[in-house]
Amino acid sequence: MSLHSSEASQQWDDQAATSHVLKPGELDLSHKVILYLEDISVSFDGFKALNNLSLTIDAGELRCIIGPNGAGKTTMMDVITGKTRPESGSAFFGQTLDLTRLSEPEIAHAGIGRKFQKPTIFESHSVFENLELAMKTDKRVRRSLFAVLADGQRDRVADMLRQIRLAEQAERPAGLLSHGQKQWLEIGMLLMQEPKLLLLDEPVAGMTDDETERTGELFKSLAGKHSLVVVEHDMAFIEQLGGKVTVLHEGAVLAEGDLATVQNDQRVIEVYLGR
Amino acid sequence: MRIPFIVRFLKATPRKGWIALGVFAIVALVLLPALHLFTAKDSALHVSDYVITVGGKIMCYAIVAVAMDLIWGYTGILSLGHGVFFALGGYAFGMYLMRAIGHDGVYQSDLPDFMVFLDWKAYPWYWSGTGHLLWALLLVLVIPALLAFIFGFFAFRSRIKGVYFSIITQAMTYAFMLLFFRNETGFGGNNGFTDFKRILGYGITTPGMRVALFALSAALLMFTLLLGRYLVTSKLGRVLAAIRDAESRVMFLGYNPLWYKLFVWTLSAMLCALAGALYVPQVGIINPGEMSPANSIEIAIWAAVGGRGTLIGPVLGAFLVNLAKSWFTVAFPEYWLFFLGLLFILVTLFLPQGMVGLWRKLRGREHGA
Amino acid sequence: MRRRLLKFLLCIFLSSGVPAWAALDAKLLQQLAADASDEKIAAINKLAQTGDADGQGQTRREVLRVLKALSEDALYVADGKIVLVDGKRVIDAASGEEINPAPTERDSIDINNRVRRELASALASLRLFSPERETRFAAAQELLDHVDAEMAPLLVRALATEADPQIKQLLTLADAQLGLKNSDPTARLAAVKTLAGSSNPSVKRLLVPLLDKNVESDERVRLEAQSSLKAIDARLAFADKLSRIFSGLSLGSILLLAALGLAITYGVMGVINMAHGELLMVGAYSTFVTQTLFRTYFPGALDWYVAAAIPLAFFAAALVGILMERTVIRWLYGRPLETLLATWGLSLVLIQAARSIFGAQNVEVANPAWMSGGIELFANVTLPLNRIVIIGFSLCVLFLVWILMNRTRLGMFVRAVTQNRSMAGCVGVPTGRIDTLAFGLGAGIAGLGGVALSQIANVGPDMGQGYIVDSFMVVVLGGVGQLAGAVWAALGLGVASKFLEGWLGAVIAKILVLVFIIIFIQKRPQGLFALKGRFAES
Amino acid sequence: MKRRNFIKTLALSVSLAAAGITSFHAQAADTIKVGILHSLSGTMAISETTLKDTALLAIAEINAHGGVLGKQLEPVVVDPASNWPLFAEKARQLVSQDKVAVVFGCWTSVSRKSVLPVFKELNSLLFYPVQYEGEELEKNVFYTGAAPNQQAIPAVEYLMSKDGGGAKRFVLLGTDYVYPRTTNKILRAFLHSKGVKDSDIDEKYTPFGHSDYQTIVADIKKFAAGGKTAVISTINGDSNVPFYKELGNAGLKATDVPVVAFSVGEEELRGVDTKPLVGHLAAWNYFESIKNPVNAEFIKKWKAYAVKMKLANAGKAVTNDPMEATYIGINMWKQAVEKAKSTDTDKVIAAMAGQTFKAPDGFTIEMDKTNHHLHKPVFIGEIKADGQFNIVWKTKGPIRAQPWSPYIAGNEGKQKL
Repeated sequence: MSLHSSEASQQWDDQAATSHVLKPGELDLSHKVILYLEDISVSFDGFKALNNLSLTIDAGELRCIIGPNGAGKTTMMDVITGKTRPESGSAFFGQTLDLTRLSEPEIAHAGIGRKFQKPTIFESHSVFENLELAMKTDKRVRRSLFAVLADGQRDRVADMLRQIRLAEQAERPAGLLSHGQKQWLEIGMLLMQEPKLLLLDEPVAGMTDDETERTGELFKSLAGKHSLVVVEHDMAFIEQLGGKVTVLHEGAVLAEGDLATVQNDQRVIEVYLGR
Repeated sequence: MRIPFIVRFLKATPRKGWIALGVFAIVALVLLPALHLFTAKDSALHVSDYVITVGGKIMCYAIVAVAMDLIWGYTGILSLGHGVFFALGGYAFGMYLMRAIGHDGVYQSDLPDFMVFLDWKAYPWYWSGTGHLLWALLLVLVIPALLAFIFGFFAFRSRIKGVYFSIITQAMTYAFMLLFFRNETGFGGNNGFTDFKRILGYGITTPGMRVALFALSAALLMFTLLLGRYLVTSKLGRVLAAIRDAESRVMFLGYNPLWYKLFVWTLSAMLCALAGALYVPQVGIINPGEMSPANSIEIAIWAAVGGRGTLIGPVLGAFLVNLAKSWFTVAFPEYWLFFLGLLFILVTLFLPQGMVGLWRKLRGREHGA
Repeated sequence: MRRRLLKFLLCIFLSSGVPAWAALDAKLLQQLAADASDEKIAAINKLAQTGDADGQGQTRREVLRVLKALSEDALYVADGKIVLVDGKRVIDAASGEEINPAPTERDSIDINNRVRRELASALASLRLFSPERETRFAAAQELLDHVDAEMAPLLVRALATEADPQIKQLLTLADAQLGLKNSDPTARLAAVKTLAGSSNPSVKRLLVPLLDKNVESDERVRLEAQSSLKAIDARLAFADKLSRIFSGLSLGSILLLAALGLAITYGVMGVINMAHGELLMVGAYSTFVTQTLFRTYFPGALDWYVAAAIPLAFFAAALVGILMERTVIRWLYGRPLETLLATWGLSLVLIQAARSIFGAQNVEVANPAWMSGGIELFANVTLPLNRIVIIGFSLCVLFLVWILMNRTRLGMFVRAVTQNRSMAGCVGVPTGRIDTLAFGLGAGIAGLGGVALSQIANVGPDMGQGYIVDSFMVVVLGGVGQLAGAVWAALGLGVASKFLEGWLGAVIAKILVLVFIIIFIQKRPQGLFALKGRFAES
Repeated sequence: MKRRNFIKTLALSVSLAAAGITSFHAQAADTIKVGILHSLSGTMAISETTLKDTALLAIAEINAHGGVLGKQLEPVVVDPASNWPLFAEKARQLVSQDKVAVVFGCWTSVSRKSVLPVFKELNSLLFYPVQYEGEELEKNVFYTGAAPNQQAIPAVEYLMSKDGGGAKRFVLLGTDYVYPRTTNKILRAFLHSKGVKDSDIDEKYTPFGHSDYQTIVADIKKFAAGGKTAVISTINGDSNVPFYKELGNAGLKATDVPVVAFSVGEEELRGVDTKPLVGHLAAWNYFESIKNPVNAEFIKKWKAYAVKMKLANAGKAVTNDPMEATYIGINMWKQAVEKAKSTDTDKVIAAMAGQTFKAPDGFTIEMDKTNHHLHKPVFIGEIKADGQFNIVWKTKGPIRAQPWSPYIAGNEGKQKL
């Protein structure tokens, strides 16, 4: 299953393996770590949403994050994508890109894609147009004004449509899709961006079991070439993914390890049962 | 990039659209002017100067309505200050018109009458060069564009949106209105500019000039529609609609909404300014009343009545509301505000898609994008 | 002196039952009806002088009555006689007898400002010996404003009899003004020293010439005048600042009343109500209607119509608001920009309705007596009573709103619906009814604002339009959903505009305030008191 | 794409509009149409609505007496809605679509300036009934209100007289637009000619609709401390009420600092609590309180009309100066048409010269032979508690208008058309 051009994954390997002179804005993965969060704190009107949170994600890793409501999962994603500025602490993408200094579009450009808890797509655009807008290309105003869809780009959208099984729906307004289809469309859009790090907030909520399983397969196949951070409540799904699990509680990391270890951790049990 | 831009520009409008535009062009550019110029005054076919001036005026309004729709209907940003761009365009061209009066004013001075009144001895610096038509036309475009760019840059950069944006644009136009009401500001205060005589030496009240301005308004309206059509069918148009529907997604896809909004906002302001410049010689006056918040709200209402998110809707809305106004103010001068008020209420309540939506419903078609 | 007082009291006692009337000079009275102001004034002054003729105060009272009638347009010429009209009774001014039957034709004696001014002085000089302290105090104040040389003997006499220290101080100041022209330098010096205690700007005018060597030869007096002027200036400057702050607060309280309703409908409910100004108008017209009703049915209690207007205006505006909510706004929740257009249409309808019902002209709403005039803090600073009352009123309304929003069930429901509509619905809050009530409440508060506005500005169909932009500025500046924000924004804007206005004029001040708001919103898009957090942006 | 149909509709609607507007008013040959162009909505409705009614009254009266040239007058009322471009449009509509013989209308200077080019272009007639700043003389306009020398200058002369209080210092307070600006410019020159120094003149302007006069009143109070002061107010419309209320409550009495206003008349006072205003002044060419049979008749007719037409507040109907000017205008036009035996603009203009009319102001007033302005008497009245005016001064007879003020440089020799 080849999700995107092999050219892109080739480039990925090159970058990870060899150290060369970085162009400004380019991702430096020389230490095999794609995301560093260090001592991040965020508070809203006195409520500490994140409390000295530290976390690292390795290049190519598939990481699951769990935690009760209000543990700070969404806020953490907000910090990574530039939506929320931390009060203290640092967030680095690769070795060099300081996320706290970049705007959302710049962060997206640098290679972080984000899927929201509630599927966020362009409801009045067709499915095809949704993917077209997401496609990695020059996204400045002047280019958009004169942009013509090249044949190669059209093919890539068509590929993606097939992959997310929406080829039949290509011309329908995205607002008319079912919830699960919208989730898939959003994932598709994310992939069109060709990000290096994917943040996925409850990607399988509202999906049928079958869809959930296919999603899991998809994510697993992405790991290695991309880094993925998945926030989920669905333990079966997490088990299927099988990566490292981080438990967040009250804005900080409570436990980290594989699913079994975490599930047997006394503190984790307390936190979940205590609620 | 293989297809030349101009071809793509023209292709954006489908064949039937071109036919409709052609019909419009024949009526507005040939038929009506000919009927005005070449028929006897008492002939049944004669199109009176009143029809020509009112028609020209409403076409200018229609351009403004389309410009408003680009920013509101397509991008989801409601401006309650578009009157200011319209008026600034009008004032910039009005400066030329005032200087073209020459010594035919009441005081037969080099300066416009209102400056003589205030005992000014020379033109203030910002009037320099306005005697040249080209410079005035440049100002028509540049001043409102600059204002829109600066205002928009700061507002959009601070992520001001929705109602907040509407309200600060209202504050902006209100502040400008107060500024222009001041006599010391140098734009004729409450009276504004009036009593225009000529453009490029041709009398402004001659049938030829009147028809020329009418035709220019029609041409600008057609150009605005074509441009709008190209914009909304381009990728840029799709990004704009995406900003309207889910701005955060747009950002996380790597587009910077700031520049997109700023582009369409400034473009919209420039279209308004051009319309304003054409409006002023046709109605014969420009004064700060055009910047009153109520006028800007009315612009939004034209777009809403006609149908937001369509290009033809605002044009229809501008025509309908203004013709209704013309008719009601004569037929029921004491009660026309009731009609106008009720029209707005009923349209927003029952026709959220405006007249275009109603039309589609009647035709039994589902409305799409 | 005590004997004289006794005599005076006795006299009042004796005369209280049967009004005895010592005949006044009929020719002098006739002169009051003369065409030329000079003759009228001469007659007034002569009459005032005769006021002291009998030494018992009886004539004084009669003269007072005639002159008072003249000042109140109640003196007429009928059948060649000068008559006083007192309700239905017509009294011959010369003899004091009632004329029965009352003459059918009579011409009023009109006076102009100049006569009125002289009349006021004459009345004050007569009242300076009134038994009531308040009357004497007012008379002394009146005299202080128009001191002229002729008054010297009067002042001396009054100073001799006056016991009240406050009145005495006023008289001394008046006397000192005359003392400046005394030929004796020591007397002048004393006068200048006395005047240093005054904070009346017109005293300044008297002292300034004394700095000139050619006017004032004595150096001590010159120096004293200089320091007196300095003292007065310092006091005036202080008073000036005080009055700026007061007018700022007053403007702020008006902005607050205009915006408070909006802070609920827009700030809390998110409804952009462009017809908010028209709700103010409804409140103001309710005040007008109450006043008319009182005039017709309870003329005796007319002064209290404002009190009755408060509940009426509240309910009238609330009713209009509830109707608006039920018929129009209800269907537009969640579509703020469309609400804006629909309510704009509503505002047009309401304006035209007011015009059809009450006419295009403004209607008259009078300040009740207890809200007229002002408190003179310093000679150059008078705090108008209506403004003081409005500041107090706005605080009361604010307090009540706060109680309502934070201490009642309705308020709790409103806050619940604001924060999470569907959850509130799930736990049994009747969200639809709460919306209606909350909107009605906001509208009713706007109605209260209308009552206040009717006391200082126009009441007319268009009156609301003038407040809509300002109200939105206050709410936006304060931060949506924040009552405290609205208060600070209103007062801040009020004081800032007043200080700017004193410096740059009204227009530029207003423009600067608007520009400031625009810039401020760039910096703090959520207003002064921002709600932070995940919900703030959605 | 469905929108193509709408472009077609657009084209259609343009032609429909053209047809529609033309067919609004069918021509009726047996009447003479008369246009009435006063704002019935918007900010100016406050003042202009009664002028529309006065015009209708005068027309009804003329019709009752057999009309003009044996034809009935047919009023065409339109509402320009206090919107200045709309004034021009409506004027064009009245003249070129409705073919009215004459238009009575406008109040503000800007509305007049807006319609002027239309009347010039179409060579039609406008009767303008309001006092104004002068500096204008148009062949197509008859000015039945006062020029500055028929209102402002006599008022200031009165204030400087002994009876007026012998004012030495003047606050020229106005709304910032052309009428106050020009009037104050003329007054300043006039005051200079009377030896008043610039330091004794304080000129101030407030924006339209200004409603907070605290600062201004405090400043006046400060200024007045410097000597006998009078305020000459050209404050417009709505702003008067807040101004006078502030003045009264701040303790500035008419006996200390009299205010003379040029825009406050009986109609405006209906909407004001007059108690704090007593003694303040207004200068006009007509007051309701003028006593003579013509005026008594005029007032009676107006009150009866107000009741009959169920005008709002009919019980308290009052007459005022612009109403009288409207009334004179319509009647003079009728006389001129009868003299010219035609409604042709040029013939009527010729016949207007020297027309006389026995006006409610008690004089037989005359239309000047050359300058299109009336010769008018000037009255100065003090406001009384009942909202009427006590006339404290008047000119001996009508005075000729000087639309071009001699106090403005460059106006010499412009006095006639």
